[in-house]
Amino acid sequence: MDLYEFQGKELFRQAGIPVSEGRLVLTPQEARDAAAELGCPVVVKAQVLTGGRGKAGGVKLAISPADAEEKARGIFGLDIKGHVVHKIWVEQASDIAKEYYLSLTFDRGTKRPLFMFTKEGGVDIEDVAANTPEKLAKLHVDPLEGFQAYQARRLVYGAGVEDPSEQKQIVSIIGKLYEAFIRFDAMLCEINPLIVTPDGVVKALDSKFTVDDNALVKHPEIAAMRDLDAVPVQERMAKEKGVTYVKLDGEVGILGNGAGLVMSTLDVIALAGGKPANFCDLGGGGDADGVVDALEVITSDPDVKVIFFNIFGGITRCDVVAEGILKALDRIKLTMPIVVRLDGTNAEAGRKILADAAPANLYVQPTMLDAARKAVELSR
Amino acid sequence: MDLYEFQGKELFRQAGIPVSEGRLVLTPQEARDAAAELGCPVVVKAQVLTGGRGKAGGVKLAISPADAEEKARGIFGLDIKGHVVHKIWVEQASDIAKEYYLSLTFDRGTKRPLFMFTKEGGVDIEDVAANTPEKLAKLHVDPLEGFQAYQARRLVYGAGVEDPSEQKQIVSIIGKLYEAFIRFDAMLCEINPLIVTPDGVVKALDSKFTVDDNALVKHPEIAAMRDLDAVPVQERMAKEKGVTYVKLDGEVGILGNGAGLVMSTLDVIALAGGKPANFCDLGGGGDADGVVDALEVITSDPDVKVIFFNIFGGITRCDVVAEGILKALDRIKLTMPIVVRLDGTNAEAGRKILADAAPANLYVQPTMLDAARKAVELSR
Amino acid sequence: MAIIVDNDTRLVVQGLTGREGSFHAGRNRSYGTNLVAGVTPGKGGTTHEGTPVFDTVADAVDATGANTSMVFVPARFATDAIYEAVDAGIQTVICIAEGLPAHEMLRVYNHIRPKGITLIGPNCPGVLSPGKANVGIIPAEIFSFGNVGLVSRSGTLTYQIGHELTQLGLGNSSIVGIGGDPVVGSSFIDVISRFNNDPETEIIVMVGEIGGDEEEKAARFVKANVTKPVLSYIAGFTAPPGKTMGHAGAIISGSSGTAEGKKAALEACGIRVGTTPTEVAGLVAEVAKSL
Amino acid sequence: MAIIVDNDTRLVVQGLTGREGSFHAGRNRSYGTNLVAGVTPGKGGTTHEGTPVFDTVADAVDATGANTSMVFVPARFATDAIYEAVDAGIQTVICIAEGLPAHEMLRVYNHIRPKGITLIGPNCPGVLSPGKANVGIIPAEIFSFGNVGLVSRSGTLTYQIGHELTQLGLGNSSIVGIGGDPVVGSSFIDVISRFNNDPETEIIVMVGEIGGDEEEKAARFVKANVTKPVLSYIAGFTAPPGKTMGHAGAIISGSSGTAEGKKAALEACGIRVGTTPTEVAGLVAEVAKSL
Repeated sequence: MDLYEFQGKELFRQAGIPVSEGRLVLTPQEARDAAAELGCPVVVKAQVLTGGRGKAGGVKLAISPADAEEKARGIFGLDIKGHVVHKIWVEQASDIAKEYYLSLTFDRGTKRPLFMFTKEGGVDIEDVAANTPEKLAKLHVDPLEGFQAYQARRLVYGAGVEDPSEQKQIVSIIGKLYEAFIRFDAMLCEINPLIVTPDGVVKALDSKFTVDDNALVKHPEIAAMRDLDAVPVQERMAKEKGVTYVKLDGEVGILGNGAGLVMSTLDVIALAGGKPANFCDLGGGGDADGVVDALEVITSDPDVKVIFFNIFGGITRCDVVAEGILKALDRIKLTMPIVVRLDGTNAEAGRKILADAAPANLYVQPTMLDAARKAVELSR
Repeated sequence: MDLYEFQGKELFRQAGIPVSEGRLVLTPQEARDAAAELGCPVVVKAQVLTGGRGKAGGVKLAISPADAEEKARGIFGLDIKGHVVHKIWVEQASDIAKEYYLSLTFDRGTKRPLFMFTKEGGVDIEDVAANTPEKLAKLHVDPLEGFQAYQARRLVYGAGVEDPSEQKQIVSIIGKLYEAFIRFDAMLCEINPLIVTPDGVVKALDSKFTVDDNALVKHPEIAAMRDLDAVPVQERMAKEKGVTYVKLDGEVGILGNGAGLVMSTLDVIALAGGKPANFCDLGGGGDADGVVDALEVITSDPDVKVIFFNIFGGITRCDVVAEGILKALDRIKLTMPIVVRLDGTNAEAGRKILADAAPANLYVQPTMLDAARKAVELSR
Repeated sequence: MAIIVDNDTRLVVQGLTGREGSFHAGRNRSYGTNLVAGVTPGKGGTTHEGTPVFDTVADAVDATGANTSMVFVPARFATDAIYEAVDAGIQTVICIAEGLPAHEMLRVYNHIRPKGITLIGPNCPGVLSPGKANVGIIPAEIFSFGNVGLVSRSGTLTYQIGHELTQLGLGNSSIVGIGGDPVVGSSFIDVISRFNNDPETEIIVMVGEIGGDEEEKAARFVKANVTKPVLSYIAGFTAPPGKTMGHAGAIISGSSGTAEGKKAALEACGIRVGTTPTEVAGLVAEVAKSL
Repeated sequence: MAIIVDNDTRLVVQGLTGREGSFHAGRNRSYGTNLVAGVTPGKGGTTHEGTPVFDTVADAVDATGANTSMVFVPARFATDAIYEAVDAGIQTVICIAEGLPAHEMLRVYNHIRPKGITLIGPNCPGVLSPGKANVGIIPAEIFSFGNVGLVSRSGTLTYQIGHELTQLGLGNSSIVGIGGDPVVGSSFIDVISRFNNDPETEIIVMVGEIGGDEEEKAARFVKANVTKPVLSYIAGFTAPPGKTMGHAGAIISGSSGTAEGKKAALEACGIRVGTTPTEVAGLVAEVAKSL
């Protein structure tokens, strides 16, 4: 789960990492009030779960409360890479003498947390890594040894920070970032930029914070931070119904059992010349309730023109799925074409059930490829 | 550092381990007030840093506030194995259906914390280990893996606890005991007995808690629990002066450099037929200030009849020690005999310094054995 | 032979008496797997459908000589269950349970790896060695014995490919589902390395998907160390970046972990990649004929 | 040869620029030890009495090929310093610093032990191999080269015994102070085992004291594995139970860890125990004559 800047900064604050004071606002008027309360100048920052806000005009300096209101008015409703701005963070403006970069990621490859630190902050870290790798200090932490202070020193000296006061502050921030990473089950904690003010204070000017979805059950306060307004309406509905669903841009609604098989189904649809409308995994289910929930989510997307059921029976039995499909169709009236492919455990029985019922808009196909072609054809 | 029962229970309480409510009292009147406040019956328990309170009459049940005052009056001032009772813990009495035993120790041998748990509580655990080892469940915890819930289950099932509610409570207490052990840098946490009340509640009825002296700097709140009244006056004085000193029962005051050498010196005195009055380690020091401090501590023990300086110069230079001894004698007037043995770095120069000054009560001896014999002779 | 599970497997199921554990353990036993014990705290001393149940894995190992554990407990108890199995001396742990927090698995992984324990999963369908043993939820009836070693991050996708192989008259030495989480106990390299040493395996199929770089690492390993032919399928060419596609580990982060990138890396190491399950099965059949 | 430190030792001192570190590192260098670097965070790039100083141990190792570290930092920084040295690839860490919390050392010990790192200390006088290298605070002038390997939990007591040996015309292969804390990086067994394999060592002397059971374990190890004569001295026959005698580890807990118990255990394994430093030196001389 990705957090907004203001949410990540709240977690930073809890971990003792210095951040600027600010307020979350939902209207231009609130931005004005916040600016008055905080004291100007302030920075008015769009809160969106994507990068490139600055270039898109989502971050502005305001010199007065009236100016903050004005700037906020211009930012609310902006579309930044498909994310419409509904929330703005107003914070005290900082003078910036230097911009550094600090991150801690869950490195799947080495199975260890990975620190990255460079004095070349404020830019894309992948560029620094590619073009000037000698300026990027990297260090893995053994999760059993845990964080030790020397690791912070290796990063700070390794990146060439020379001012003793900066060294000390950054060593402390590195330790606290590790604490936050562990405490909040983070997959990523990034501070870009980590600034030094003209009077030598180091603080986090931005935050990128991703928390492990599997760990949210341990962190209800973070789970509650999820902004349902920020996700497509279909995904919100899926979340409520407990359906594993990702919205895509095409017109072939996809429904299968097992994440890998569904991903493969999307690919096969694309190979057949179509565009998948979604990813939707029935999981181990296949009973009528599960099928109804999934169909309701998929068909709430107005772009969907055809539905492709791709089921490979294993533990899931195809005859049960066939019954589920029929019951679901009975409960929600669907007129759009439905292509069904059943294979694996009890596939023949399942196909017979569907053939016997024979709803007019149901097309049963023998293989995954045949079914994909049929679905694409029907989507045109 | 050993903690009193009431101090250990306070740490248990902070860790979430169930204990009875109680009050620390310093007078019989306070015991009466505490009993009234807590509700009777109460248990009136001598707080001493030694075992065997019960047999010595240091633990009594009181059925009324007046009775509590009466019982407390009888307990204050009791001498339990050389420990005089100055503090009493009054707590709500518990009905006891079963007595179990649970401990967690810092096992030096395996370099791992060691849990021990048995349903045979309330008795000496060494007896259980020796006579019915099959009733004692033992388990080491890998400090890097940390505590895992299965470990508690292995102890509880291993010791044969059969009641599901008891199992659950004890599993929880075991986890919390480990937390307390780590959090407070304990060398020993013992609950004997861990009781089950007739209505099935499990709680700690006693506490034995030892904290690592080297870790006290991290736990000022525990360091402040040290009861200077409970240690011999000489040890209290030593603590204030920063001298490493242990009070013993003999008449030969001992002062040396290095813990091993001092222990060896005590042994050599005993072999020569004498009794050492103390253990005192000058450490790496040997200058006048350190010698004065040590001599003041040693001679505050009225039993001391002779002082034995046993110095093996290494980094410590014997000439510096000799100067220190002379300066110290100049500052504090001592008439009792002082036997000095100097060896190692600059020993000859040191001996010459002492020979030139030649105080009347100073006896310089060439070897550790000679010096020990002389000191014993002079102590008669 | 076969790998990971075989006729020497003595299986203890942690969570045997739960609904899922009971169902799948029963199927595994019916298949012929030597199910020797179950563990459910508090039910020690009872039996479950003929299998003795113990309070702890240590007790189960002492009493039955179990050497392999299947973990079928809810996510919040799963890492504890893995630690318990390892501490009791179990050498092979197959964790079907899903939803384990990644940080917990990180600690488990780093703890057990130096001990030489084999951990498969979590969030995996298990391991099937046709004709010998089945530990997990793989529907054994789809697969038959043969010379193709199959290793996959996905469940049903594996069944799909196994099904296609069966229809072409090919069978499997072992089918290993390593799981779809960001941190799994055994990597593609671990399993491919075993297949390479397994006399019953002659062809190896790796079924990958978006996210991470285990497929790329495996490709380099194959090029350097593997003497048997390796073929692959990768799912997720149409997956958008930044979205978790069902499996916690199936996510493209920035520009890394894409299916295109994996396909290119594999092909650069001489591994042919099918674009559909049907195509990869066809490639395998082609290679099998040439053996 | 000799053990732990010798002519191949390339020493980095963590805390070189501190008062104590500077003093003792200077003495070690004067003795002939190959002091190649110091580490003091923030002083990287400077030199201290001719020795280059680095910000981190990793930098020092990169620049100088240091293979042995001496830790001379305050207690609260000491475990971090040990981790840093190990992480930088140092194979031998000698921790003179004292006052380390026991729980921290427990974690350090369990972390580094499987890596095969040699840790001596903490709270120890270090290691001297006469004529080759001296790392620590042992006054080298007391000792001369010879065939007696000396290992001890105590500093000055070791000097006393070394002094008595010197007076009897005997010298040492190496003198190892393992330290007086409850958890030390190397045990008597670790060091005795090295002496047993060291061609320059012909007699081994173990200087123990009250507390723990390392002497007893060493005795059993000696009986089972050591071919060279082993003699011992134990301090603390008059120490009362429950009192820490200077060293954090020197404490009799209940009835365990007494000097009597240790003496009996050693003698049961065929190790002669002297009752005074003078007596044990005499025993060594006796054995040396008979070689």
